[in-house]
Amino acid sequence: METFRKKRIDIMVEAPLMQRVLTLLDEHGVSGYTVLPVLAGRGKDGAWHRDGIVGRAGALVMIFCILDEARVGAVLEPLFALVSRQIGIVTVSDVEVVRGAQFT
Amino acid sequence: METFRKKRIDIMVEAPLMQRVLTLLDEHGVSGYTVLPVLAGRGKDGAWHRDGIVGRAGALVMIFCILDEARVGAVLEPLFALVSRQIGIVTVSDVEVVRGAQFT
Amino acid sequence: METFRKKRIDIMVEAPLMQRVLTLLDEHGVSGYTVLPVLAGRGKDGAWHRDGIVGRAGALVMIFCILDEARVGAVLEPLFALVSRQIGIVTVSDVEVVRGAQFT
Amino acid sequence: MSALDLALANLLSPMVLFFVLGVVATLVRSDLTVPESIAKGLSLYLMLAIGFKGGASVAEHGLDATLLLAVLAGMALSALIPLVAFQLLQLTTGLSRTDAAAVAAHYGSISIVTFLAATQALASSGITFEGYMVAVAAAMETPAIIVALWLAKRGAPVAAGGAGGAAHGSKGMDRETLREVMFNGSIVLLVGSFFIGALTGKAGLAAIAPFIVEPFKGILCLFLLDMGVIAGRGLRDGAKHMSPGLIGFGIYMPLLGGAMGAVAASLVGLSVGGTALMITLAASASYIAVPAALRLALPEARPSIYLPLSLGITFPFNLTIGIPLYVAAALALH
Amino acid sequence: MSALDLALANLLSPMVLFFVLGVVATLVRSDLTVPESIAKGLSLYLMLAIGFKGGASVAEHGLDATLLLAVLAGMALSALIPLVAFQLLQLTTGLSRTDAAAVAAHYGSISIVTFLAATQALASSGITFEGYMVAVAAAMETPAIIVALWLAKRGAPVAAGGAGGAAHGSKGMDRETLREVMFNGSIVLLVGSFFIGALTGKAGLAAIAPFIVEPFKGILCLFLLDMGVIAGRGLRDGAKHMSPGLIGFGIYMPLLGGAMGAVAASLVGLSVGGTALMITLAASASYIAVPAALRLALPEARPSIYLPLSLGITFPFNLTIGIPLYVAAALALH
Amino acid sequence: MSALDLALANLLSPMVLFFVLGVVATLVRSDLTVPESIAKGLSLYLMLAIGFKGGASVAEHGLDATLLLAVLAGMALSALIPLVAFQLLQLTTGLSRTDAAAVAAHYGSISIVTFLAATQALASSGITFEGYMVAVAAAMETPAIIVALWLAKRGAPVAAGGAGGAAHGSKGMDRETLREVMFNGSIVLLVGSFFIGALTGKAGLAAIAPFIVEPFKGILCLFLLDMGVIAGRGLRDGAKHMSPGLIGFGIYMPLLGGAMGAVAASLVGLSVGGTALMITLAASASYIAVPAALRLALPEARPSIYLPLSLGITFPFNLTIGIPLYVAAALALH
Ligand SMILES: Nc1ncnc2c1ncn2[C@@H]1O[C@H](COP(=O)(O)O)[C@@H](O)[C@H]1O
Ligand SMILES: Nc1ncnc2c1ncn2[C@@H]1O[C@H](COP(=O)(O)O)[C@@H](O)[C@H]1O
Ligand SMILES: Nc1ncnc2c1ncn2[C@@H]1O[C@H](COP(=O)(O)O)[C@@H](O)[C@H]1O
Ligand code: NA
Ligand code: NA
Ligand code: NA
Repeated sequence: METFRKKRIDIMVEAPLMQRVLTLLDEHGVSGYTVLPVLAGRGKDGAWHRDGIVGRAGALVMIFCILDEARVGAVLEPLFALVSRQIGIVTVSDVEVVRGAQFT
Repeated sequence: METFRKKRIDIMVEAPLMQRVLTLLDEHGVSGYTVLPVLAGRGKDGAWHRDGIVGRAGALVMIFCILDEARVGAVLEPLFALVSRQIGIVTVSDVEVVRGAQFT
Repeated sequence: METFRKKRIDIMVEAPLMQRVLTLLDEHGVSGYTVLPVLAGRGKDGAWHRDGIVGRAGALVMIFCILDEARVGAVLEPLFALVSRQIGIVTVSDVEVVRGAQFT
Repeated sequence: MSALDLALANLLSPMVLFFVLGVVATLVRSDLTVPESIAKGLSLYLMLAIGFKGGASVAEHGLDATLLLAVLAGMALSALIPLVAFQLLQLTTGLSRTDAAAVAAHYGSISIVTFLAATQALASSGITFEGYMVAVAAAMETPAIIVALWLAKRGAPVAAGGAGGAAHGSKGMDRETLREVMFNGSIVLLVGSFFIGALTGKAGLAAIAPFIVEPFKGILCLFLLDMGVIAGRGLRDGAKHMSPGLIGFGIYMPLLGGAMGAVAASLVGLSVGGTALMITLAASASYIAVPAALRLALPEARPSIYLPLSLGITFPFNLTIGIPLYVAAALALH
Repeated sequence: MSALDLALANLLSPMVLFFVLGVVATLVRSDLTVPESIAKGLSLYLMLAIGFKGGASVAEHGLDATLLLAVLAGMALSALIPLVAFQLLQLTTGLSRTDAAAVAAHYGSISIVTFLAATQALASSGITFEGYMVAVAAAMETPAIIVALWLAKRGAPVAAGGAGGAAHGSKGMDRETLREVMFNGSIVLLVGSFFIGALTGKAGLAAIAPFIVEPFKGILCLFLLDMGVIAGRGLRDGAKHMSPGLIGFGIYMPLLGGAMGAVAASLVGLSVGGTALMITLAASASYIAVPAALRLALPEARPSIYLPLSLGITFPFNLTIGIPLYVAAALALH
Repeated sequence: MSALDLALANLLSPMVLFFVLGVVATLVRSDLTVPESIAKGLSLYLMLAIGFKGGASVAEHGLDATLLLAVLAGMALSALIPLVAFQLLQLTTGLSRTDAAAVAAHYGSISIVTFLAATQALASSGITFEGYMVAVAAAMETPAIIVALWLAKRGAPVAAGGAGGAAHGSKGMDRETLREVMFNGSIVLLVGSFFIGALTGKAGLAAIAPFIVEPFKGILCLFLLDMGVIAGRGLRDGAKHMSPGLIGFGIYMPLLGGAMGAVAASLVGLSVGGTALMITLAASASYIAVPAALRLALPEARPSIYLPLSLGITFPFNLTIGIPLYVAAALALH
């Protein structure tokens, strides 16, 4: 079955910042994104766990977006500007998709 | 430590369809699969968010399955036939596993 | 935008074992990790579903850790020794990160 | 009690006001939301409570001979309303055959929360009703779906199947999908609780009343807050998909369905309360069972059409204006 | 009240019927489930409520001299029952040493929900019991695990360690695992609430009774609905792993354990209610604390054996037939 | 009732004891936790209940002329306290300008749970209070944040913006962030419920009292258990970041803020109960609204400083020692 090479950007970001990131992705016209819940984690800023947390601060969410290799740079730049001073990480990896046209 | 090259199929699919997809994977004798919850997302069919949703319709889940490269095509064809008219996406990527025999 | 090649280790492990795995990762000085909730799955040991589960036994969590290629072996060995007799799987894949220095 | 009094009492009830709060919160883009699992837990509670109370009251007042008639009438309504709705949609909106059928299915089926709100309105006006109306509600969920799928398939073979079909090579609603619809969690809990209530009767009710009776109204308020948030989201996101014709349909269709419900109720000979509830059921539109079923059996139909219409237009209309109207109508008919 | 009356009253209680509903829903493959976090929330509630009430009643009736004796007797039972169970399993089933030890651990330890159901059965028969039985329940959780691990290791050195071992180079249940077992959330909340209840006594109970007393029965029903779903799943998925010998064990072992509990109770000199509860604790099998501990300390043991057996066979048996039997036995013994 | 009696009664209340249980459980590294969605559900309940009750009591006792004054006084406190706190932090701790401003914001804003605990303490001493104090609480959340951001920016331009800024090119707290802060879910629900309570008054309260009044204390206990777990975590993880100066601040700052609150209360002329609550609000430190806002508008400020301080030091201090002190002070002032 024919598949097409695309890129997947994974963004771990603080929950309060989520809406900002999604808006940014929208503004850059990505074809879509998905938000996954995150249970716990540890980074240079220490460990955290969602259990018991009431407010949004302190918890992180994971956003991934599949897009065309050509657009990665254009999205990564402002994205990084947005999250650079925040807690979180950004990774990029290769994926293949079945409906190539769907992901721009 | 020796590792073995395998493929990972990620399937974002509507919750009501989940059981169908898992049954299909079972029928094709994959060695296993995992279902992850999804919090929110946006695609060509618009945005959605799990919070507050009562029914299953509207929410998506993410299913991933690690299997042998040789079997990808055999699984992808019927899988795509099943989800093609549904909301959702399918991606394929490379992974290495430690217990090669475990994944067929 | 410059990115750096790193490795991503994904560990599906039984919830009761989670703390053990995280401690092990800490002991090996990884720069961080993330724990994702898992909804359901099937493997050689049968199927399970979180819904309704009260205790921790039976449910799995997914831990991923992004680290330098050079350290993968050193982490994988003891990690595998820890989970080998448990229910679960371990995979390794390629990712690119923006802040190379952050991940060791 | 005049229709106007009813309307005011209803509009100023905490229930409705919390629903409005939820809508407003969403429209001002507040992050007020009820976590999914809490919302699901609340709906489990509501199903359990309403089912059990219905059963217990049947146990107390004995099996009214009209029970069977009422159930059959309900099923007939559930099957007929989609036919009417489908015709109207084809005439008044540009919806595709498939989308029209999908929307029609929602209006044939029912919204249990609308039903709950109506029972509360009756209670606060001191009007009693047949306990088995819960069973009628359960019976009305499915027929509409079957009829609508048949409507969609007539002359639109491509619409056939979907995931169900693909998985089983059959057309339209295969047995597997039918099973899933009929045994969906809400229905099983509602009907199961009904039987448990009927079995354990007064004693059983007394034992768990502090859980399912006293706090019921308050918990319903919290649930309606959540419904308000979802309805608000439906309004916001769905607005762009909705033509005036469609919005109009979302308002006159419940009235039309309600009228059919009134006829059925008087044929069956229900009490004032029972009549009000039958009208409400006929007027209400599903947003849980039907969408889930259609995603399986009619994937081409667009959720972005039927969800906002049912959740964003018809549900709020019934909750605020419809219910007092239906109660007043029931009073007028007796 | 005859044993038969007790049995019927129990079988027709909403609690048991909701459990049955859960089982049935699963067997007809309905998607009725209670979200994980709701199930966890309900169990937190039950621990808090039962612990607090136990403590408050101790505060009211003063510290019965038999408290310490009862706790020691409970721990002895928890340690002895696995030895018996292990022998029986080796004789009557083909289970490996490791699996037999794992199963034995479950029957030595206890199921707090079974305990809860028994307290309700007593209440509805107007039988009182010693408040500190909650403390006995808590004390019975751990010893069985330690004994079972010792059984598994004797002559099966390879079974030693597991994750605990691997992580600490020690054998069997290392200190870390022991700590995790003894401080697992349920126990800490149960015991903590017990002390808070004992400290705040009547006044404290009065303050929170509308939360932990009145709605208790109803909330227990919802929880048992969930237990039914899980038990049904256990039955369905576990069936293929279960030999007749094993199924038999799941039914006669609680009776045997219960008998040992009866002896212990009369030695300690508990009241009728206390005796019934001691029998129930001895007869019940764990499905929360023990499985979690064994996954760490005895990973070779197969959950697909012990979970279905404890959840799918013994729990339903105790809930439906066992409890009235145990109450009847307690009455007969006094 | 002497201050000591108050203190003891408070320390031995189930509420406080469950909080302590949560702290202890965390310190012994038990896995006792309340699932996130349950915790969120409980906090929704608390907001709804406290808001509604406040509104209902306003409806009953009529709109006291001092309402507006009290709200203004509260906002003034919320704006002034950060200025004082900021100066003290700069003098007594080595915190960076940004971190100092961030911490200051927390102490200007309020903790609704501390407020709840105070209302319970008043209730158990039979002291009434102005229902609209809930509105005052809501009004005090935001001003502190704005002042603190202004403090952070003066002479520290780099601190400007953050995500908000980056996304909108503006400096400091852009309109979007301000909107998010003012319309955050808790506030909207609190204020919305207040209005609903005021609108529906006695009748509305009667309808949902079995949900929001009777079980309130018990549910608060469960919530405080969770707060204890989080506070314990804060203590454990935050310890390494905390200098004696900072810890001291976490204890004397509430006293100082409380004193300012006392002055404001007597200027406004509040009742004993109202005064106690005004002191409590001034003394309490936020850990929900403010942290979320600061992550957006002041990302350079370290959560590892302000969260443990507010949650691990000040909240427990207020809950255990502070509240009885504030009530005693209020009594002394009248
Ligand atoms: N480009 C994308 N990247 C990540 N997730 C996506 C993407 N497109 C769609 N999705 C996910 O798939 C769901 C359905 O997509 P669609 O069928 O395009 O509406 C969306 O709600 C997202 O959760
Ligand atoms: N090396 C890593 N691998 C996986 N997740 C990480 C890693 N580093 C950080 N994270 C995640 O990103 C969050 C914020 O990281 P940090 O900004 O370093 O505190 C952490 O809480 C983790 O959830
Ligand atoms: N091939 C696979 N692909 C994805 N997930 C898997 C696979 N095999 C196992 N898993 C996950 O790992 C868990 C334990 O697997 P096992 O140890 O084989 O029972 C399963 O419940 C699944 O969640
Ligand atoms: Na209808
Ligand atoms: Na036992
Ligand atoms: Na304050």
